[in-house]
Amino acid sequence: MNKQSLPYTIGFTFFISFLFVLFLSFAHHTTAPRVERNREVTRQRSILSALGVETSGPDQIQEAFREVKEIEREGITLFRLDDGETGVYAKEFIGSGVWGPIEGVLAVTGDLARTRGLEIVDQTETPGLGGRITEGWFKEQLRDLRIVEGTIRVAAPGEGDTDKENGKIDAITGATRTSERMGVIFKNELERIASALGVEL
Amino acid sequence: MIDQYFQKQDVMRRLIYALIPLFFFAVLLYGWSVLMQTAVVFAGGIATEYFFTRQRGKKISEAVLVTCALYALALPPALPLWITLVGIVFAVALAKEAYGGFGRNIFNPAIAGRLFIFLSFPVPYNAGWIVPASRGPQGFSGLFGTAQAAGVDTVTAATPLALLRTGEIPPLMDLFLGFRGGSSGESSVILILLAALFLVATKTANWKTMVSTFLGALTAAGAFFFGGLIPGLSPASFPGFSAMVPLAAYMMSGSILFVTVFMATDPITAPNKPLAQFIYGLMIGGVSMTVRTLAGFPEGTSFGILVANTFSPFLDEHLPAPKKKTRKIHPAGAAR
Amino acid sequence: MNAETLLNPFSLFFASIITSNILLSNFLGMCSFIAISKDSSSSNGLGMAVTVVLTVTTAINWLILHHVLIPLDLVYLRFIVFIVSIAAVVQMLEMIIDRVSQALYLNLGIFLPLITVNCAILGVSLFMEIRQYTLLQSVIYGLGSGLGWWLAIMLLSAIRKKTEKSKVSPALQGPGLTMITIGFMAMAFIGFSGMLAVQ
Amino acid sequence: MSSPKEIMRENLWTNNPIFMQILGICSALAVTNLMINTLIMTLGVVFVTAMSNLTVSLMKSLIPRKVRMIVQTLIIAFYVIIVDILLRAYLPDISRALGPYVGLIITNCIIMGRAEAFAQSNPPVLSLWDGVTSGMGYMGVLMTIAFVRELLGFGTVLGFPVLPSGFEPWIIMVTPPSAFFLLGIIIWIGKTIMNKEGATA
Repeated sequence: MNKQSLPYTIGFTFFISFLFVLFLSFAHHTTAPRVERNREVTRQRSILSALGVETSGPDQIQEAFREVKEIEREGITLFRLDDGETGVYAKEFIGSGVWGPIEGVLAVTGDLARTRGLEIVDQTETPGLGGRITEGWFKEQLRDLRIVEGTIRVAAPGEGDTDKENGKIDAITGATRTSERMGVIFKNELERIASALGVEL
Repeated sequence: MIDQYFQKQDVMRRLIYALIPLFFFAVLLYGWSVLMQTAVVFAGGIATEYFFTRQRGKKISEAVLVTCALYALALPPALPLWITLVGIVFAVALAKEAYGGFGRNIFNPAIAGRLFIFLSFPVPYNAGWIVPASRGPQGFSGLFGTAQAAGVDTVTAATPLALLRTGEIPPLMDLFLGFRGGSSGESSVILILLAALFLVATKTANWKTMVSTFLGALTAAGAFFFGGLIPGLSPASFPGFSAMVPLAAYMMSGSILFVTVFMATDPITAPNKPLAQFIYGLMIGGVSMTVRTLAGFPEGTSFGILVANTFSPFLDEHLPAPKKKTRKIHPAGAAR
Repeated sequence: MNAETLLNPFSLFFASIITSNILLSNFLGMCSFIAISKDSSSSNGLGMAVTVVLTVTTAINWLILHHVLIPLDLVYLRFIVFIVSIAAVVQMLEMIIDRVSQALYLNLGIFLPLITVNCAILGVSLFMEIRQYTLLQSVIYGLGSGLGWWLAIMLLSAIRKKTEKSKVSPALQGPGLTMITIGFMAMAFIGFSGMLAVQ
Repeated sequence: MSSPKEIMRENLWTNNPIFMQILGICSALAVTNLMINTLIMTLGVVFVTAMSNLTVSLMKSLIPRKVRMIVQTLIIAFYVIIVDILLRAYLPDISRALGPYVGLIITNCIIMGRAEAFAQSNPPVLSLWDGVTSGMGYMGVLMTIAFVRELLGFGTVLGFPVLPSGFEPWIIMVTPPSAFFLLGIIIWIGKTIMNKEGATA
């Protein structure tokens, strides 16, 4: 058979493409549930972490997430965890950082008296400076912090404000701009959550 | 060949002379820290240069001394010495020797070194500003720097740019004379002006580049100020002629004048054609002020120089040459 | 969640040229960058060709992604589909330019075959997918990235021309020095970060 | 025909794809700020280079000349998609970190280059070996860059802290310019050694 003839060329190309696509779709469909589960678990892990639920391992995350209810109010999706009092609400956010968007989850109590926690999902801030928003000490500042005058103030640089009643957190040393943007994100998100819950800030 | 060699050295020597008053003033302001910085810079810079020139079988050029002097004067006085060393080694090795040594570098080594350590170590860098000696009724307080004289460890001081950002305008006379925080050698406007006069009078530096750089900076600063884009300085609170005060303070703060006089005029990294030089200057000034005002960095001059360096061969290649008499300044303009 | 709420077309355009330059901050398109940037006229031609192809392919790949791959649940095949569509677009452009104008073909067309393997083209299509741009944003992003690449290659070719005359260490001649030069360029362009951001 | 040992020496050192030809850096330089990402990424490249070399060599007599490049691209894309699917399913965090760069392995000129220059005219097993060693040469250079960047940028090696706590991280190492500088310096040093070898040999 002439391997340079047009029918062979076309036939060969089609056959090889068909074979590849067949194999790839097989590979895709066998792993698809796993990929889907990974994605879910990643998202659930962030939300739970913001809500202050300690988890480890995918199974435990999915188990713990059953307690969380997804609710939608005024077009805003919130995740509610019952704590026997006002409830705790988490909201996924995406805000503008210095280099690019900052994605994360912010959780507050139902009466908006305190924040419950913060988790950063994705960011492209300057590594070692603004990028430190993902570090434990920074996020820990938002753990059960009292919300004063409807906002969270990002004050002078430091290594973590441990006073939970002053409504203030420390900015990151050397990353003034990222810290400022975080302040803006907190303010916007608190307002959004307040309007969704119908609570005065 | 020999002629050219000596001429080059002449230029370099005159530059060093012009920097000496700035150096003494820096010692007056900050004392030992400046002496230490300078010693480390020169030792590191000369050693690095020696390492490379030895392989090429050449002598150390005097240009490296200028690089060292400019770099040392452009640093925060209390920068940790090992960081200083990293910067000068980087400057000489990568910005200069990689390109084949003296006269061939594309990027200004002193600026490249400063920017490298600024980007690497922003936290220690910004903690390196200390309180300078000040001018008072009883004369200078603390000849060797206030902090050291008072027996205190280094005290971080706010630079004028940081003050301006909070809306506070430092006294213009202090800015003019140079009694303010900042890099060791950048502060005294009057000394920089005198050095500029000396450099222009001895034809060491091109006055046109200085003017176009200044113009670029002033235009950008003016536009940002009246556009209300400078944080802390609202044009509304300075009606009419009083707007000159914050604008002058903005221009006298940071290292824009130092860079205009000493870095923008570096003939090796600047383009050769007059029109290209003019645009190059505008670019340095404009980019410096843009970065200072709009980007997340406290000072934009290093970026201004480096961006303009990047454009310099491009400008030279694509802008038209003047009709006649261009041959004179041909070989990298180093003869000026 | 979508990034579109954050980005107006204007800032996306400038960000993709300057602050998030596809070459200087995403390292893409380097092979042809290094091979070609020796002289300015071919750099110019290649830059132009990349800009055109980027704009067109990003738009076409967006349409394919949103109207074919996503509805048919075939997103996992996007690498193959994107690269084939890029190859096809390049081939078609080459044919069209050849018919339309010989001068344009010599300036632009001869660089087209190089472009299929230019990672910047595929890279922009992949970023467009990951960042979930709208069609308008994708076109702007493609155009801006192309212009940014063009600018970078023109600057570099001028610098290379100047450094070629100097006696650089033989070990560093060519690619080595080019890498260091790109390093300095990238360092200079960091200055604009924080003014505008893409992504 | 070269012996396997010669092929290895050529691909790892004297004709290293990055040193000598500066090929294929685009797709991987961006991920060299962390060693683990670089490792996974370059392992992917080794896998794709090896397998596509093998496949091209096995099928070389079947491929019509007219569509040779397209078929090669298809083969490469096929293996890249497999890598992508595997990463998504089994290493979701790294898959996220690598982002679009996995896909860009397709345009890595090394792979196409080896398929064209070697596999097209050599027997399958030798082609496989050529692919593995080319990929390893590539991996070696990039891992060196990643090692320096991670060590100085974060003070860690493969995520384990190795430097004393007083260590001041070099933030520039985490940003793009450092990758260019380091690659330039590595080429500089490598070629200097090579030139000396050449002079003595």
